[in-house]
Amino acid sequence: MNTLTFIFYFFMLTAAASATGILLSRNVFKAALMLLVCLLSIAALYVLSFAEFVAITQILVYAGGVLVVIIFGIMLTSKLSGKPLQVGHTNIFAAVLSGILLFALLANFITDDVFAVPQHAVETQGALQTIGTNFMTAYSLPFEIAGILLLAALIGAAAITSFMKSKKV
Amino acid sequence: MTALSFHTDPTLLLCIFAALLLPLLSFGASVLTPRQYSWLVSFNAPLLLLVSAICAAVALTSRWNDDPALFQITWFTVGDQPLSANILLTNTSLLMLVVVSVISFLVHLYSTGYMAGDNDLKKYFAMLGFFTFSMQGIVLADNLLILFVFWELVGFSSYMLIGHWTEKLAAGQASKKAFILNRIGDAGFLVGLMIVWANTGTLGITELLSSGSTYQWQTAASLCIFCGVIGKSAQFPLFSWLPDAMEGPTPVSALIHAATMVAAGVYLLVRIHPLFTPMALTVVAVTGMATAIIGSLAALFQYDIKRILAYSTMSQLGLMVMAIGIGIVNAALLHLFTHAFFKACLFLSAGSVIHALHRAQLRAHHHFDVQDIRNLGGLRQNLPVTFLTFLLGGASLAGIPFFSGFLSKEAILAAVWSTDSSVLSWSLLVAMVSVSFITVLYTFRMIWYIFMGEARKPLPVAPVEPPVIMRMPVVLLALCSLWLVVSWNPFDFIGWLLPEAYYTHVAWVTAFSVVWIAAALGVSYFVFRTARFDSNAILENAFYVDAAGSKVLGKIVQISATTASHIDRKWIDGLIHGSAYAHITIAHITGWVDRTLVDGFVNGVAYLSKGIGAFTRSFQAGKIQVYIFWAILAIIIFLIWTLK
Amino acid sequence: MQQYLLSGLLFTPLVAAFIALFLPSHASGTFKLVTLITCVIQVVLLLLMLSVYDSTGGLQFVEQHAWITLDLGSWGILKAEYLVGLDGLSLPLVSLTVGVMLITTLSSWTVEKNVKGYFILLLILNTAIIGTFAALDFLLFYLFFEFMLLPMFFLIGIWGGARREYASVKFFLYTLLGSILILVALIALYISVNDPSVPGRLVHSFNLLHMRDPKNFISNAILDPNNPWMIGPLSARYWAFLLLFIGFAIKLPMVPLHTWLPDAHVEAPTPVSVVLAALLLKIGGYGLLRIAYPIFPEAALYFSWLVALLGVISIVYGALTAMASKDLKRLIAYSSVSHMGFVLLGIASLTIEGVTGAVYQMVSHGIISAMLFLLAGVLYDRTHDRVIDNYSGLAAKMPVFFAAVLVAFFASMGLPGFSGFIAEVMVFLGAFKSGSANGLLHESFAIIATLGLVLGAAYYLWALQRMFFGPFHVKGDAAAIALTDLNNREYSMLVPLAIAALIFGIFPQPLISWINPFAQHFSDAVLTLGKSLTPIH
Amino acid sequence: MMPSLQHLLYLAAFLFCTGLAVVMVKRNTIMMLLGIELMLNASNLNLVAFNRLYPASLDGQMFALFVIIVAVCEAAVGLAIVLRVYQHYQTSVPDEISELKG
Repeated sequence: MNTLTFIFYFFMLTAAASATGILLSRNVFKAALMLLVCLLSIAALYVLSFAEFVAITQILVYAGGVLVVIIFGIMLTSKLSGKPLQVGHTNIFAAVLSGILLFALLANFITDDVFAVPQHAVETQGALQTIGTNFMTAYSLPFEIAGILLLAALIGAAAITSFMKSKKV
Repeated sequence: MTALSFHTDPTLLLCIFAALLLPLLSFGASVLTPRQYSWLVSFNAPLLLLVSAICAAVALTSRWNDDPALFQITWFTVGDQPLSANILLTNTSLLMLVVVSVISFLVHLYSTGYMAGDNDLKKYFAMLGFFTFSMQGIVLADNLLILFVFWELVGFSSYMLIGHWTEKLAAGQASKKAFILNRIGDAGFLVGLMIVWANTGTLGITELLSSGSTYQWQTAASLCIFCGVIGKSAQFPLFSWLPDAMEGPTPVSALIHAATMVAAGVYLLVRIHPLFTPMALTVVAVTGMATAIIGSLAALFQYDIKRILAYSTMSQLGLMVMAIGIGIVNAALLHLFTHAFFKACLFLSAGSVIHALHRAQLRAHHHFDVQDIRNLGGLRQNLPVTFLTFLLGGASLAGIPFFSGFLSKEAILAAVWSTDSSVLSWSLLVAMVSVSFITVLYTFRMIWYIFMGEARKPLPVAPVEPPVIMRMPVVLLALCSLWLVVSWNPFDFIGWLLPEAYYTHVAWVTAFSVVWIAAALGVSYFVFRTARFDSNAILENAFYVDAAGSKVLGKIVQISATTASHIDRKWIDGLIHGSAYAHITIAHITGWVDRTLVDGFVNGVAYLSKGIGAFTRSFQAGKIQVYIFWAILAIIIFLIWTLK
Repeated sequence: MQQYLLSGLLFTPLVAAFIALFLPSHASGTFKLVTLITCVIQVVLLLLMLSVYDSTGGLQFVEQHAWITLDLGSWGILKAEYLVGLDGLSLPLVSLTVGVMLITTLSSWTVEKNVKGYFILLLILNTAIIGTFAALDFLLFYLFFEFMLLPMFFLIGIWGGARREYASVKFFLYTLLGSILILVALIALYISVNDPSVPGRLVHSFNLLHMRDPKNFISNAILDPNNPWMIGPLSARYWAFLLLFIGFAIKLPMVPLHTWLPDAHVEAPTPVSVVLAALLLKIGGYGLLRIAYPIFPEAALYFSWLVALLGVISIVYGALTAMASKDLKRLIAYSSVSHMGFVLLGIASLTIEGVTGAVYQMVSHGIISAMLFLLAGVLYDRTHDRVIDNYSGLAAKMPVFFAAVLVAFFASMGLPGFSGFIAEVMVFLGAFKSGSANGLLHESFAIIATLGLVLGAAYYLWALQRMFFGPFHVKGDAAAIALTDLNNREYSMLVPLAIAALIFGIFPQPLISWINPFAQHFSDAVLTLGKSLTPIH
Repeated sequence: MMPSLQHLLYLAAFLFCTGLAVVMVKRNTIMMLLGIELMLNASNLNLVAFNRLYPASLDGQMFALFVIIVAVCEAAVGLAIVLRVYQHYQTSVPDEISELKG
């Protein structure tokens, strides 16, 4: 077992453990922090899977953006209610049942197939460049739409929250 | 009703139909009379009945001793088999028609006095008319189905009349009992009809009896039809309605006992007795014998005037049925006729007693049960006419020479005597002799207690005779209890009413009867005189042996009578009650089964579907997470289903 | 003109319902008037029909139009027709329907809740019932049959008593079960029957007359008489007969499929009870006579003992249960069960007497049960109480009502002079004769059935005694004041019914002359055809 | 030797199922959003992992990037709605917000 493999398994376990932590945690804030851990480990796994650009995006956008927004939301709601953000659980049986069932099913499929990864050296140097080219050529339309979507989401989110404020006033 | 074919002249037909339908007209007129004019019916109904009786009499005189005639009427046709409503005219049916209409007329007449002031006169006279109509239908019918129709209608009329006083709960119970016991017999009758129909394809009596030969099925058929007779004529197992039916107005009892209801059974037996096989006849004879004995013994220990008379009717009917059982139809018929008159006389006289005492009580404001002979006594001074008529009727019932009852009983006795000697005929003879003995006893006791001695519960106001309109019919009937009704010779029953019999009148049997009746009279005089009044004195004085004998005899008679009464009241009534309870129990059980098992199953299905509904409804609970669960589950199932 | 009379009779109420739909709902009197006029028109049309009806002429007033014709290519042609006609079976029942509907309309005069809906439903029901009796095409029959269920469901469910939902749902479920069974048989018949009138093509027809002829069955189809297939111990034709039998027996109703009846009756408003008892129950017997028996004669012969046995059980069981009933309407409902048992017994005997008696009993029970329910309604209208033991000595307080109840009760227990007697005697004679005439039924069936007569007398007289005899007493002072004798409207409903029961009881010949040719033809056809079809089981 | 692709797929499946369970279990809308993020990441992991099968094209990574974009939008709008709903109902328990139930 080399170092790389160790790191790989380490991050896998971290991701799995933090995900489990989210499931078990009753505190929203802790859960958000564990999600952060989970996202970072996944970013590390991306790096190990030769997807550096995705990993960076993951860290920047998710860890830096989304999660901050979420934590901000958590703070806001707990401030509004003034109660500690303890969360109850429902549907435990149904959730465990469907989770285990789905996992068993997926694991079954995964085990059945053999995914032969090509053994020749993976070209990683051109990846970033290729992605950039792809955005501008083959994926230009989705890229533009994604941009519009982002804009729309931003305006929408701002609008929804501003209604709240205007109503509150 | 189509296809009338006239066998005789239209005048006769008119008379017959008038005699049959005028009582029905009386019924209709009474029903349609407005309530505020209900007094009209008490004029109108006897008048119609009088016309009916006259018509019947005209028909009788014009057809007396002619050949039997048949009016053919088709009621309806099933497939190609017509059900006829033929009318048969013979000496018997015409005579019966006259008897029914005359007695009914007299009862109507009597009722106008007896029921005066009743607040439901309309219903009363309507049903009297209907009762008469039904009975006349039975008399004339030549088809078992038509006969059954009128047979049931008689039951219905008796239900209405016995239950005339609806506010009396006992009247309701008695009428119900009468109808149901009759219905039980009628069910048997109906089975008999089915057997006859299935085997011959006809229900016409003349047609049925003309074949001559005897078949296997006849035993079953005749016994089933006899079931109907048992119900209607109050024979052995089904008689208990008869004494209970005394809850009805007294004239109704007279009608039931004399001419209309109980006579119907005997008349039916007379009509169809050729259908009976020897085996069936034996059953008939034994039933009649049992009824006669039970009835007479029970009569001996009753205290209610009307119940005594009811039991006596029962025993006399038993004698008639017994006579038919040994094949002596004419004798039975003769007794039926004489009985009709003297029993009507007795009932109406009893009614007069009750009526007179009631009126006296009303004026004196002093109340006791006027029908209980223990409360009566010494009425001969106050009610001389009634005493006389009661005496005449009673004498005829007891079979005292010079009265019609003597002759008709004599006819039966001679008939029994002339049959082949066998265990059955001997036992019948013994039964006959003892029943006639007991008849004397209870008749004597009844008359003695009512009219002789002193008033046991004296009223401050002396009872007076009922009005003429009530006395007249009674007197007429009392005169009809004399021997002249039967024949000129007071000791020979073969006379104008019974012109010929295939057994002869035996002189020494007559002599024996005279002696026997005399002995019975003597015994009863001693029994009841000693038992009731200063018994010790007479016992101690002369007749130690006699007195002991009479005491033992009295005791035996008393015990057997109470036993009979007990059987009647406890066992047979108890059986009926028990079966009624059993019915109710079974009914409750079936009701329970119905509610619990059958309904339960249905409700179970409903609950099941409701549960499924609630279960599937829970999918739509408006909870996102549950929706997600079901969506995921569906996807999983879909995956398993498609990919496996 | 003459051939359109039946359609006129059939669709007049539907047209009236359509007109009523556009009338303003606050004018409640108009709806009563429209319905009454419709019923009067129907009576006139019926009288016209009766005047030209030839009792020996078989099917009459036949009207045949193409209705649904679908060319399914190699599957043949689906052909359903508008085929209606009357014979000695349906004419008495259609006449009964017209008469009872008139009475029902009069009896509905007191309805106050949602008058518009009520009368429109009543009119639709009218069409549906007549249509069921007149249809000679199985699909048309089934359509009317189902069409009847819905108005009935709402009439009980909306205008009913306290437990009306329970009753209406029970009614609906039971009848739906029956409908489904009939539907299965209908589909099987549709697959199996070919219409011979179009040569060279396979035509699946619903024509009931074609279904009667074994030659019209497609060879090796599921219901072909020569088909050797067995489903379990019996061949498909026997199963199909059983399906139809159970389906119609629920309507009849037959023990043990009868428990919907007492509940539905107890909860239904008086006029609906009248329709239910007088008309709807008859459809069960009618279906057996029109559909189940002629189409599957060999199965009918094979199961005749079962039909008779269930008939006898219904007679006795119904009577016993009636005796245990505390509710007057329940008692009458159970007596209906008992009386409809006679219909089964009569049909099973397959003798002329038996079948005539069965049809006669249907008409007679229609008249008498209508009378009984109207009388129960009279009492209920006044006191809102139907418990028998709460009354005593009513005879003194309501003498005319007492007389009417006497007439109805005695008519119902088969007193001679009323129509029920003729019917029951005929059934008895036929059922008993069957043992020796065609060997189908044992004599003991008829003998045991006579118990019904005795028990009938017992429960009716017991009820009479409890309610009418003795000193006057009613539970509640208000009830005692409310007890008034019959009014003129009630007279006008009861008197015609009583007269009808009397006329059919005293002069049975006209009605029997209608029924007789049918009964003769029916029993002959079922017997000969049933014996000629070789049993395969 | 690198760990096989299978392991990544197992992890992704596990993360997805956990996320699903979180969405179903938690009585809080924000926690449900967290679960959704987890599920999105699981699918992203899958996309990246499968991209290794076809190293020549980078379609998997491209898709992962788009998913991230959509996730961002979703998080932003979702949170905005959560806040708005919270302000309106004074709760973030999804069961109690059932006004849209038919």
